[in-house]
Amino acid sequence: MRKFLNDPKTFVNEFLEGVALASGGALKFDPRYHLIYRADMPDPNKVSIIQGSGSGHEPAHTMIVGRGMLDAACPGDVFAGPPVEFVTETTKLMNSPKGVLYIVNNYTGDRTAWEMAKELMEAEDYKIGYLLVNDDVAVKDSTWTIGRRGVAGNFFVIKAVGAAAERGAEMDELERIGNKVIGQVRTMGIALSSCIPPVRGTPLFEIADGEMEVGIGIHGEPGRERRKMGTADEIVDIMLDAVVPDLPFKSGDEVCLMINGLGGTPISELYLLYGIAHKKLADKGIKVFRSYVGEYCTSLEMAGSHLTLLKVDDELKDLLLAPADVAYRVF
Amino acid sequence: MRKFLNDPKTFVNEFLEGVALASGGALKFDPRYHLIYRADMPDPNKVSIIQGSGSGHEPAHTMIVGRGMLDAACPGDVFAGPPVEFVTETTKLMNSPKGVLYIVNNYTGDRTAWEMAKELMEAEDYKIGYLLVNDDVAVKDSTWTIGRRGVAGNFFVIKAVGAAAERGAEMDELERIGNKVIGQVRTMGIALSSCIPPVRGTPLFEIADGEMEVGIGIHGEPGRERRKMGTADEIVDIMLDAVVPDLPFKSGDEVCLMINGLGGTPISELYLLYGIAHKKLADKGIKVFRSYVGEYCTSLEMAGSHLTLLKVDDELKDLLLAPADVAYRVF
Amino acid sequence: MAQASIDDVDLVIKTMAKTIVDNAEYFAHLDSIVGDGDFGYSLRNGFEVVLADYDTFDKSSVGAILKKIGLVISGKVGGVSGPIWGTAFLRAGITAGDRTELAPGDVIAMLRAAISGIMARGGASLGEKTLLDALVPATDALEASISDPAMQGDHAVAALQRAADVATKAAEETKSMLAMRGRAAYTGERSIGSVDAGATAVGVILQAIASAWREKYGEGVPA
Amino acid sequence: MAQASIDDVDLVIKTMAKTIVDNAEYFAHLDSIVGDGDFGYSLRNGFEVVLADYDTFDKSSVGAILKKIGLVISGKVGGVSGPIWGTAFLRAGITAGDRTELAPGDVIAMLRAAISGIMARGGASLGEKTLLDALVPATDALEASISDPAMQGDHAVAALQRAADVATKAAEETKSMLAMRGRAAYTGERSIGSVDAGATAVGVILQAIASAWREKYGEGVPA
Ligand SMILES: Nc1ncnc2c1ncn2[C@@H]1O[C@H](COP(=O)(O)OP(=O)(O)O)[C@@H](O)[C@H]1O
Ligand SMILES: Nc1ncnc2c1ncn2[C@@H]1O[C@H](COP(=O)(O)OP(=O)(O)O)[C@@H](O)[C@H]1O
Ligand SMILES: [Mg+2]
Ligand SMILES: [Mg+2]
Ligand SMILES: [Mg+2]
Ligand SMILES: [Mg+2]
Repeated sequence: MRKFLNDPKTFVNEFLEGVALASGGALKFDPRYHLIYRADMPDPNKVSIIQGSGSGHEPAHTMIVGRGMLDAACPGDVFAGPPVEFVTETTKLMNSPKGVLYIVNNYTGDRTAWEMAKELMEAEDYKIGYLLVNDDVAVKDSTWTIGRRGVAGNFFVIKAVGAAAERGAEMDELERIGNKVIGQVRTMGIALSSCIPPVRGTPLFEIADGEMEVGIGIHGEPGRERRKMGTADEIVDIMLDAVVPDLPFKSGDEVCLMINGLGGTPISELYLLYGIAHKKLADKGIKVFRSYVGEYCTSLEMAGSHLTLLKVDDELKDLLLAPADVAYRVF
Repeated sequence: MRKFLNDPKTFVNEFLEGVALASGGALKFDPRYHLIYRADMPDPNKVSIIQGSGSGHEPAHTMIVGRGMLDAACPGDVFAGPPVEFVTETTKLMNSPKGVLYIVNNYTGDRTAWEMAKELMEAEDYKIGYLLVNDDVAVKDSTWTIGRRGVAGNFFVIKAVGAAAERGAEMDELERIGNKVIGQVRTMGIALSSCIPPVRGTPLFEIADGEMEVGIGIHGEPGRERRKMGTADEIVDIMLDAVVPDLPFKSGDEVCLMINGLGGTPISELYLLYGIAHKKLADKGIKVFRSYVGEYCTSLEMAGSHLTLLKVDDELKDLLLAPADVAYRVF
Repeated sequence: MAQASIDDVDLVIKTMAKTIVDNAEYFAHLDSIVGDGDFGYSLRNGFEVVLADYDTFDKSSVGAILKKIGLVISGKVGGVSGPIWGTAFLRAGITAGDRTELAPGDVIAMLRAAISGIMARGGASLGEKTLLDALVPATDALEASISDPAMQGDHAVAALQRAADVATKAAEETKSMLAMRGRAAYTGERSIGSVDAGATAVGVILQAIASAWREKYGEGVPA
Repeated sequence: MAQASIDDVDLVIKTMAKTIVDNAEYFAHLDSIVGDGDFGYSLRNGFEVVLADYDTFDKSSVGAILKKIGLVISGKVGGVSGPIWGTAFLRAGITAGDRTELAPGDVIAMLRAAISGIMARGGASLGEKTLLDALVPATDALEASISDPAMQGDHAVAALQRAADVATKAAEETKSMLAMRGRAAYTGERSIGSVDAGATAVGVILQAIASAWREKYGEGVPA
């Protein structure tokens, strides 16, 4: 298997231990619950913010624990939401009189775990807030699916809410801000290759050279359509045509433009996509307030990219630019 | 080809344009010389620092142009050092009365270009400084090779020298600091897959599943040895056994520990390697001052990693922690 | 039909847990065709603990055993399967209460409680290509056998086999269904043509239980 | 042997540039076996410009033409090849100076200047698996032909062909050499067994020049 691994079964805990060791004491680690948390939390004057989806999406979510972002993350195994016990134990550890805010990505597995945990914790008089992220326009809302998936847009929800929490905002204020971001963020993804879950050891599916998967999920779920590989220009058109009319984003809007890498695409290609998208948005009268190019929410070593647009106003701009410190950093 | 591309021939300029557009005006771009430079430079009170190796190693070097790092980068095509003209034009544009410092990675192609440019510019009375980075212990120094390659350790040279330059240090001071870092930094790499240069469209070589290339270069050059794939523990041992005795790093030393991803390895695996290396160093009495986990110097989408150790003292610690702003960022 | 004892519950639980652990890769493979390939592995995380700790569980009643299993599963299993299988065991356990012997009607009531728990937790109905599409017809078959004099052999060996066969066949029939739940649902039309991993697992587990039961109690009266 | 004119220089340069552009993928492929696979593409970047702009170059002397080419190549070609090939043209151009006709001895002197320029720039010697291992024996052969009465046909058609054949054979013989320069050197022992890309390119280019020469001047006196 093409992986740096000792044992697939201990993969998640081994990399989480690395995250904690790399933090120089800022983060702590509890292997029983795949739990990474800020050593300086909980703080009675701050709502605690926690998350835990499947592993395999790093740096989401365990590497964005830190000041101004998450207070703790308790992921499940690769591509599986966390067991309920992980969530309840994390909640107890991070409990604050101002409450604990769950930021949940919209997948059946994640939702059932976090909603069960919410019921259980509320029954014990914990104060729990709840945000559901669902930015992926590749999935059409319908009465019978659980609806849009939460993908790269999750970063912006955490960034905005995390900044406000750091300033002492109350739970209802955080839920308002979070839902504002969720209401204004949209994503569309395209994959050029599959990925290899460690326990499996082989690619989850195959994309032939010369083909691409349009509307890919971040768990290796096939997307909505297999198409002939396009040029970068054509691909950006596909992504913008899915994202822009959906909100819709309109001439005069200011946006954050994220080109998220799925893990196996070089950052040079991401910047190439960025440049094309930036110019096409300018042609539509949509102005980029700030760029986000790199890996935010991956699918192991999948080659591919998500394009995410977030419409911003003064409140969100201020929160997005507020300082934050997480494990995932350059310097 | 599994790439986001319009035309392989315009690949470098297209992604560089993206870098400039993403910078919100902080960076400018000149397609004639693959040139990315700080819009606020040159500054007569600051030595200008420039670099340009082959492309394909992003974020090195074009995405680490910015305050406290490089003032300009003028890479060649993928895996080819820049033509001399790129270097001379960049030097003219960035000229400062305090001089222009070249930070060069030790490859024949890079050296010949930068040394020819240095001669040419000095003949025109420009003040040129020169640093040669050669941290890769996989290559044994000898009378007949050009010697060790410059790889991930380059980041630390730029970081330290960039911070000092920002504070107004003179050229000889910068050369002293740079050579101090170069004298104390060592790297060893292992690859699990090949990479696909855009002009070529197919992998440069093959590594069978179950094998690994020990001592890999960052241009797809094969390493010194093909071995049976090892566990993460075994791989860290191979890397530490090459790096630690080389300086040597000794009990009581404080170090920066970098686990650099070569492009196709998920950051979760890099943190897994980090955790193992951190603990093994602790066993040897070597203390990690700061961690650097992620992509610093890649080889397109190659799966693999470099382990880099830099021995630090108070002077270097201070320079490494100084603020810097580059295109490659999270927030 | 005789009563089932705590001993019988032990057999069923251990057989089920062992079957899940042994088939983890197979189930995960099925889930990888249009899902995300974690199903078998997730389930194994929980049932490995059940197997390892089973002897330490409170065995004072059927309800105590099943509720404990429900807690372990929802505590240890991630993805959609933890909450769904956990809820199923919890509800069955609550229905069994402090009984130490189960009449055939009790077993049916417990299965019905598990099914409505799954439906409440995951929001799925029949025909949406989930494990319900094997579990519900198997339960119907078991209930029918109970009131069928031809199936009244000792210890319901034939009735159990019949239920397992119905599950296996029903699982096979999920092939033609469009996935409407779980991650497989994202693939839309492309989910048609492959069996549902959860439904197949139900079939495989019931077959294993039917075999173990036959081994313990011998052949039943043929139908 | 006749003198070579500016017209002849035009033919040689254009043939060389066209051969490099046409064989870029082949040369890059050779470089990818133990090098980094950029050699042909890098060289093409420069010779494409030579081809496109050749008609605008100052043709007042052989030296002017070659120095201009040297500037274009070292300006536009990256990797080790830009400085090395650029230096070769510069040094040959300096040696040619303002001549407009070249005697055979002038050509040899220019090639020798190019060779020592390459050696100075890249630090390589013979036998280190570089383009020198084809260029030097080819130059030796050409020099020998010049003083060999049997080769004194019109316009040195046979002499040139002989030099090209020597280069081709010498390139083939780089197979058994250990690479000691350029990126291929990093592979150590593993560089043995494949030909050097640069040496092969020299052979291919000289063969193309010999053919073009024969087309222009007809068969020479057979050896
Ligand atoms: N909402 C649901 N209700 C009932 N069963 C479901 C539901 N969603 C999925 N399933 C069943 O669970 C199986 C997949 O489980 P698992 O892989 O753990 O879930 P996930 O979709 O989170 O990866 C499916 O094959 C299906 O039988
Ligand atoms: N130091 C040197 N001196 C002379 N020729 C060299 C040297 N290094 C490499 N070469 C020649 O250049 C060719 C490779 O060129 P190129 O691919 O552009 O260089 P790089 O090694 O920088 O990728 C080799 O095949 C060899 O013939
Ligand atoms: Mg899953
Ligand atoms: Mg090269
Ligand atoms: Mg699944
Ligand atoms: Mg090369």
